[in-house]
Amino acid sequence: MSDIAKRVILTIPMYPDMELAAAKTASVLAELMDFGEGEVEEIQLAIIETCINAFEHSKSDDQEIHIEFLLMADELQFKVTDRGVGISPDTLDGSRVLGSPGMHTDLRKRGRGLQIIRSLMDEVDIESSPNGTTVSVKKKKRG
Amino acid sequence: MSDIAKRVILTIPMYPDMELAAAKTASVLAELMDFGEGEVEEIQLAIIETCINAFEHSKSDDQEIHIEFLLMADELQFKVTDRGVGISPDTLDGSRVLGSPGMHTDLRKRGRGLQIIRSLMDEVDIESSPNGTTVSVKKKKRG
Amino acid sequence: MNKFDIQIREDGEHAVIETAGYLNDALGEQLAEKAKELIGNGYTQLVINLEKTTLINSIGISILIEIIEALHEQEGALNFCGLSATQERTFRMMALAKYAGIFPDEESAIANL
Amino acid sequence: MNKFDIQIREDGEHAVIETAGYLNDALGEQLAEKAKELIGNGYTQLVINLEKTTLINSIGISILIEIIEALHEQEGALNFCGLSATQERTFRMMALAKYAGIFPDEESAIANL
Ligand SMILES: Nc1ncnc2c1ncn2[C@@H]1O[C@H](COP(=O)(O)OP(=O)(O)O)[C@@H](O)[C@H]1O
Ligand SMILES: Nc1ncnc2c1ncn2[C@@H]1O[C@H](COP(=O)(O)OP(=O)(O)O)[C@@H](O)[C@H]1O
Repeated sequence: MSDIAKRVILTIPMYPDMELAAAKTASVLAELMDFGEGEVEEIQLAIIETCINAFEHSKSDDQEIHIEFLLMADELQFKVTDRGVGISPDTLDGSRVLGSPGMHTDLRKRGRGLQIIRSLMDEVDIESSPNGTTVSVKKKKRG
Repeated sequence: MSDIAKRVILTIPMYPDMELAAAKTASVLAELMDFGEGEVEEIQLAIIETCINAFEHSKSDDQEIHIEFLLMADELQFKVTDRGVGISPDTLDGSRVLGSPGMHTDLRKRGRGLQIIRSLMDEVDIESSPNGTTVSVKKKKRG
Repeated sequence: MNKFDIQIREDGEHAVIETAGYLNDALGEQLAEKAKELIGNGYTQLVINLEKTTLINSIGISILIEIIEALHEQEGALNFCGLSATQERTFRMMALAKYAGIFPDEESAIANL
Repeated sequence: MNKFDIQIREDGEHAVIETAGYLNDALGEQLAEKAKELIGNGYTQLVINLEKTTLINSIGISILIEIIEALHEQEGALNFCGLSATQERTFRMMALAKYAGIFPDEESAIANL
């Protein structure tokens, strides 16, 4: 992969399983960049969670998700944008508790998407306003 | 898949193997539409040839390929657009013979991309001008 | 994509559920239904084999948590096998590993029920 | 993507070349080089096994044509095996099937050289 960043742009509708189109595109790009097999899976999971969040929570009118991939020499960046209602501040700062606790209180059923994304990626940045949400992610190549 | 057409838009740079990103995106969409395995392969090949043609021949300044997929109830459509120099009329109408004949004259090495695309897809429409080329393709679901 | 690819193997004492493909809400609901059926038939010792499951999203994970809880209500147990390294890490992070076993293959998952 | 996945199996009389992944210009050139080496070493009876080759583009096909022509110049022969139905149709359309054999498996491809 050359030093100049390569840009790939993808727009998908908010429709069941469309997140797989985003995940597969991401996986091809990550493979082209010689990411390892485990990292490719991590990238796919992160993008799936970002897309599912937009499907489930954004309530956007255009029902579209815009994804921009930037392929750098040593990292893959992607930004996932919806034009929906945004994330409420108390959710973003973690002060609102999500999901009702089940039998085992540490087995929370909801509020896990962002946690997964953060744990799998190197940098996660969320910009959200009543006009929409952009989740920006960086995944560095190991080694 | 519902009756309303779903639209997926992909922009890739003209860079080796990026056609695979387009092919994989297409394959996920075709699988979501329940195309058969062989048809999914045909769709991938057609999109690869269209992208390679743009890489090789378009000489576009922006070095980008724009792909629009439309998922209909019974067919997948895609349009592949570059902003390059266009296809010369004598190439388009088939009057210019491409490639030098080898030992076996029916084994032509070049001028095969469009033939492959046409043979694999149900409808292929090419619009070309000195401002660029758009190849529009339709693949119907069998059965 | 999802042909609801679920295989069940029962052998009197325990049952194995194997899923294939993308474990999302749709496949997850099918999986939960099968698990409920098995629990209804008296199977409280279950193995879920995820060998052929390429991707699991967070909705799939919540459904797995529901199955764990349903089994615990019956004093049963669940072991997983066939997880990728990334899936195993995610299961540990989400505390699933505290309430269900994780084993490399079906044999050891069954043996350790 | 392409780790230049090429395997060679020689056995005195003939040689089998097996490619894996996406047969494009890059992998095709590696394949052509291996074929030239084999021809240089006196192998004029070749089998190309495409079982693990998921996609072949038109540049890959032109390189296969070059290999067929190089073999014919030595009065040699080439058989293919492991093609998908779509690959076989494309090979027939491109007239490759007139100058090289197409067989379902490596065994029959070797037997029919
Ligand atoms: N794109 C989005 N648009 C609006 N709200 C969002 C978006 N993404 C996340 N949220 C909000 O953030 C919360 C936390 O998201 P997440 O951690 O993925 O958990 P979950 O989706 O399981 O609730 C969601 O419940 C939702 O309220
Ligand atoms: N996107 C394009 N931009 C400019 N010229 C093109 C484009 N696609 C095809 N062509 C022209 O049409 C010819 C035929 O294309 P094709 O059948 O794919 O054969 P090949 O690419 O093997 O030459 C090419 O040689 C080229 O001159």
